[in-house]
Amino acid sequence: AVPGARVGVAQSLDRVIFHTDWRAQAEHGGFYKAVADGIYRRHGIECEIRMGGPQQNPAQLLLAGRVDAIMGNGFQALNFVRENIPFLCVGAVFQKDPQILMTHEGNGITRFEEMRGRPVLIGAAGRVTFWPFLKARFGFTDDQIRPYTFNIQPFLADRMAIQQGFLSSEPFSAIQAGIRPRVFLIADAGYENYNNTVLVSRRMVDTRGEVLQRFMTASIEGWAGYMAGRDNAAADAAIIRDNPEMNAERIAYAIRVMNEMGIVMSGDAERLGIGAMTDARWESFYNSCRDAGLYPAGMDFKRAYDLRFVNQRVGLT
Amino acid sequence: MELARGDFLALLGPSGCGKSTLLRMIAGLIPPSAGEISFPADPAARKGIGFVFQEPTLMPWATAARNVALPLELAGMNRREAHARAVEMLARVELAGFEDAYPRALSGGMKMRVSIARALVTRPRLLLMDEPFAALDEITRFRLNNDLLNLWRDERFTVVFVTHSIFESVFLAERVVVMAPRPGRVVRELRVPAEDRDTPEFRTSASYAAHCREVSHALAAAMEAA
Amino acid sequence: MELARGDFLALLGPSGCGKSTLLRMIAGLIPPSAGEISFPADPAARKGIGFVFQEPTLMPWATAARNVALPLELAGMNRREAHARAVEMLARVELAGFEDAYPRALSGGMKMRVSIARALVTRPRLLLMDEPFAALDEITRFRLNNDLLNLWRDERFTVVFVTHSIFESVFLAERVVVMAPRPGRVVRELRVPAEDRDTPEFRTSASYAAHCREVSHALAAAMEAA
Amino acid sequence: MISRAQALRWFAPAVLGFLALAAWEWAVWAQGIPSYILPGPVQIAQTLARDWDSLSVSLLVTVQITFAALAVAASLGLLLAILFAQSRVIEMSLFPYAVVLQVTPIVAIAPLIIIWVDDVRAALLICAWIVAFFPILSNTTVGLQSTDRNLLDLFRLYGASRWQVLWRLKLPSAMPYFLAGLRISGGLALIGAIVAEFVAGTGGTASGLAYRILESGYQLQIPRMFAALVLVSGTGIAIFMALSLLSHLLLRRWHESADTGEHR
Amino acid sequence: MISRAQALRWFAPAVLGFLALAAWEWAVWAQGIPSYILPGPVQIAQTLARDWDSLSVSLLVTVQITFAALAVAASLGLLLAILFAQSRVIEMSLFPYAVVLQVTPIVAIAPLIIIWVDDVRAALLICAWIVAFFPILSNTTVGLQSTDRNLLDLFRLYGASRWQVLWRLKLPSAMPYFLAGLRISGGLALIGAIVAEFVAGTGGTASGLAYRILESGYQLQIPRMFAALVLVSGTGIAIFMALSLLSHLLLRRWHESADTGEHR
Ligand SMILES: Nc1ncnc2c1ncn2[C@@H]1O[C@H](COP(=O)(O)OP(=O)(O)OP(=O)(O)O)[C@@H](O)[C@H]1O
Ligand SMILES: Nc1ncnc2c1ncn2[C@@H]1O[C@H](COP(=O)(O)OP(=O)(O)OP(=O)(O)O)[C@@H](O)[C@H]1O
Ligand SMILES: [Mg+2]
Ligand SMILES: [Mg+2]
Repeated sequence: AVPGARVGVAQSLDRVIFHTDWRAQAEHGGFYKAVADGIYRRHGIECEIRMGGPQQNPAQLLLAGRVDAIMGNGFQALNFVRENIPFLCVGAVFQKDPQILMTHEGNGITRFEEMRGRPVLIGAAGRVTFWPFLKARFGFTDDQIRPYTFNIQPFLADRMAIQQGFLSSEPFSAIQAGIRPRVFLIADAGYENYNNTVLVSRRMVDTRGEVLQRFMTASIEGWAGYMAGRDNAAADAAIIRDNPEMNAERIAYAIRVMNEMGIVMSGDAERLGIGAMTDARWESFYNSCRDAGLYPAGMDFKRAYDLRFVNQRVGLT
Repeated sequence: MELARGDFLALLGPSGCGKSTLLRMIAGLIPPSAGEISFPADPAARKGIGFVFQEPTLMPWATAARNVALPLELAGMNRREAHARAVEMLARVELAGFEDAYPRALSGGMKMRVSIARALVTRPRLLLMDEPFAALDEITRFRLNNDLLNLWRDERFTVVFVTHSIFESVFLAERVVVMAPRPGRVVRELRVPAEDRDTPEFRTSASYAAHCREVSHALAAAMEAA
Repeated sequence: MELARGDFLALLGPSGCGKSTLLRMIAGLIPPSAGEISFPADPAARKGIGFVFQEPTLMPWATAARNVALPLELAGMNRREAHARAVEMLARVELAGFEDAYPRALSGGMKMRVSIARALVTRPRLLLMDEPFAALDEITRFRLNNDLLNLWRDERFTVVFVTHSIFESVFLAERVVVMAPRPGRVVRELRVPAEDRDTPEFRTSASYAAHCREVSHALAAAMEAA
Repeated sequence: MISRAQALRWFAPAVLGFLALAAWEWAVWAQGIPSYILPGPVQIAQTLARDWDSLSVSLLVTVQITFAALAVAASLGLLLAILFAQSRVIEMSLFPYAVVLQVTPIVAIAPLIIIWVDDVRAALLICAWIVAFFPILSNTTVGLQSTDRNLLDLFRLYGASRWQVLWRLKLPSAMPYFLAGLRISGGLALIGAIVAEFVAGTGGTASGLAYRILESGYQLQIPRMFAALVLVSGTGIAIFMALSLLSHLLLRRWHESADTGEHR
Repeated sequence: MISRAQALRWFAPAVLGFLALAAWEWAVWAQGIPSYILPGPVQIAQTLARDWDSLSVSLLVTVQITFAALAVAASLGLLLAILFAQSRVIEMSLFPYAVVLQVTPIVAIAPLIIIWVDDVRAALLICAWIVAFFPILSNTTVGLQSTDRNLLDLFRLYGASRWQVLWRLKLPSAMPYFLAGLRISGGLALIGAIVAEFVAGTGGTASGLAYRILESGYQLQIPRMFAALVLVSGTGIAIFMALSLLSHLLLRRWHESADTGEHR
């Protein structure tokens, strides 16, 4: 955990506990930067980042009120609506979900369609998110699924293997192991899930809306700086302190591919600033999920988000 | 069947006729299936029972001395004093030197003697003994018979004594009760008058032999009745 | 000490002198610490041993009949026949009707009789008995004494018989061996000549009483020697 | 008298269970705890009934793996214990490997097993087996060593073969220990099946309860998650009771632990 | 003779262990298995030596949690077993809840525990305890019920209080069962500590071996991962041997299972 440095001044800071979705990594860099460089404090917020990990479900911590905000994705926001739970999404840092499938270079698989019928290593969470999309879009079937345990040894051992991954993570590991991976960004195939979203309770929106606004603004500033590579030393140090398996090389790779693929800065974000969300994108995402059978028809998907805290062109020059 | 304070009663009967079971009933360990066992109003009556089970029933994890000291310690005596009395009592059953032996290193007769020492160490007011001397050689057995008798004469506690030895029963007991099996019941009671028993040469007297014969016939009759 | 085929040897001695231990050595269950036990070249000599331990040593999970049938089944007899022979043998120790009882429902004497039946059921050539009749009433005991003696006269197997009863030893055995404790050793051997023993009224004869007195003295001497 | 004691024996647990559930329901209602944090038992029961079709399929999958693993654990545990009972040297040589298997975190090696074993079902079975076999092995080993020395002498005397000593003496007297181990392993086999599935995250149509728990968690269908947990617990209790009954039936004629308890 | 048997008892396992390691090394070398799939023992040993500084810190963390959990499991398991031994009604009423605790997959409820318990260390301890307590409870319950009926009668006769019966009779005779349970729980406490850490995902400086395993796995430092696994296994064996020794010392004077084995 990275508690924001205590301020000695009498001015009282608003405390926000933010829980990420994985162990500290470059994908969380903006938030870490906002802590490390004192951006939150400038906005009157003392932010404590708690990191997630495999087998964890931060949403449950959010629901139980143990944390103020969590990093999530579009599905979780729609789940809130379906289960009639008073929580929602107030911003989406990743315009494109960095979820990928990867295989070995030169084994003849060049398109999603060519993966049909082949075994794919998929983790449990993927089963309820991008997998239904792949099924609906490319005719994948459940019997292709092989368990993925966040260990890429089986992938290394099998030239025909296909597995899920995170854009900046698994391909890098594969390269380190001396293998050339071929990477397929699912978002590029029309997968419209927002990722790295900020999820909060409706009560927070209603009663601490002003604090939330400052938190979002500070976070976006952090992200803008982080993606631009403006002196990230303190942020990276904080990431490595939380997660020693990280290193400068890994982080540099991640930032590079995120920029190349337009994970943070593409589409609406170029117009509205980092974290941008639009009704149109949510609607189309909901519709495709509904068509894949994930959500009932006629769900009031608009309750899944609130556009007031983003789309303010923060950080755009 | 009545049992007065200070009685010395021997129980004889064929194997399996219910002697051990009767002893357990007297001790209050099992309820009688029919009939009843009544005790005098004296609340302490059922306290102060000493019981030698037919099997040694020793705690395998405790030394001979601790096994003997058990009833004293259960009654709240401090450990050192209980140990001292246990050692003393072990010596009386000729097990001096075996205080620290564990039951599995003792011979069958030695285990039984530990069990006898445990029953006697509390100076009980009612002593229930289930074939206590069956596993002992005759010399030790005679001496323990005499010891028991002397003790009883001095302190006049109540004894119920199961034995298969007719000689032993006549030698020891005032009253010899013969049981028959299926269903277990008392079929005969004989008295050995005190004036006979208190002579020193009782064991070789004609009256002794006569009593033995009588008991022997009672027993034979009991077995035929079955 | 020599043991010829067909001997009937009684072993007497104070409690704890090593009788049970000696029996175990003869059976080959424990090695002697000094000296040796030698058997005739006959390879079958150590086969066909029947052993009645001092404690009943029954398998608690098996019925009386299965306990008795055990040695037969171990020797490869089929179950039905073994059962039939076990039932027969149980009847001979007067336990007809208790074939299906588990050990914990038997009285002390009954357990011992099951153990005796188990030792006899194989018609052993060497029978080792450790106080087999100590827990039995005198009438059953006498009858089993007679049964054993008749069996032995018919089949002339070898018997080593530990007892604490001098009368029993003289009545049963050709040779009475007296042991003394610490260290356990044989101190005296007496012979009871066959011409005396084979008279039907041996038990009441003067020669019987004389033998008993002699054994009694030997035992007393053995105990003093200790 | 007896019937009253018997009745109490079943009545008391039922009443206590009912009270516990009632208290839970009341707490949820009185404190206004939202169902996405902690649903009350009534709601869980409703969810269970509503989703029974999909949950029962998963239950079946989990139960199958559990029983297969338990059967393998019981037989292999028993066989190994028998092997160990043959000599101290074998025991000392091989027991460490059994301990290694026991303490190796299944979470850590499940991925390796899944790599090495192609069939997911078989991999899950191996995982559940690894979790479940040790108590049986360990308890049975102690039990085999606890054989009465006098009975052992008796068997030796009658020239019993190794096999006869084992089959007719050591195994029966190790029975109470074996059954105590089995009762522990029953639960562990279930745990093993669930944990392995958690780690492996097998899904699809043939997914077990663990996947339902994960899935419901991700989808924030908390009552459904609790319904699946209830099924797991219920299965555990059912296995435990079945094994206790088995133990009672096998031992009641001769072993103290299976007494009717009149002495207590 | 004795010294030869004794020597064999230590020598054979050592030789066997050496052979197993040699075969492993040879297989890795002969088959050319890359170290990111399966490193050989030599490489693992080197890694262990190289990374000892960081690994030993994690080892200490894990060992601390394990021992704390085992201590709590042993004492609470024993206490519960004693409570259950007081009456069948209590046992039947409460045992189901113990079973529920046992079979509830820790992986599923660890998040809940972490929600309810603020301190991560305490949460880990609770998880490890839940995994470890059941064998002790279950075995000790059987043990307490296996008390010799005649000795029980003896104690009743001498007017022993409940407490005396428990302390001087039931507990000593349950000892072999309790110790057998403890030997099982020793490994489970370790497992529990590791699994809980996997799930809770504590990181940073105070992280235990589980985290090292995960971390090395993600970073594809497979030799390091195996080195951590070796430490886990070694710890498990050490715990098992310590508990076996304890058991031997406590029982050797009177219980068959702790005999020197001359009869076998
Ligand atoms: N396992 C053992 N370890 C050590 N000493 C033992 C062991 N078993 C027996 N002894 C000792 O050996 C001696 C002889 O025992 P044994 O059982 O042979 O006596 P016994 O003549 O059969 O006596 P009894 O008539 O009382 O049965 C005893 O002093 C006993 O203490
Ligand atoms: N637990 C039990 N369950 C059923 N029947 C039993 C039980 N214990 C004893 N019995 C039966 O009760 C009868 C009397 O047994 P008990 O032990 O009182 O006999 P006993 O007179 O002491 O015989 P012995 O002289 O052989 O010791 C026996 O027939 C026996 O089978
Ligand atoms: Mg009796
Ligand atoms: Mg003896």
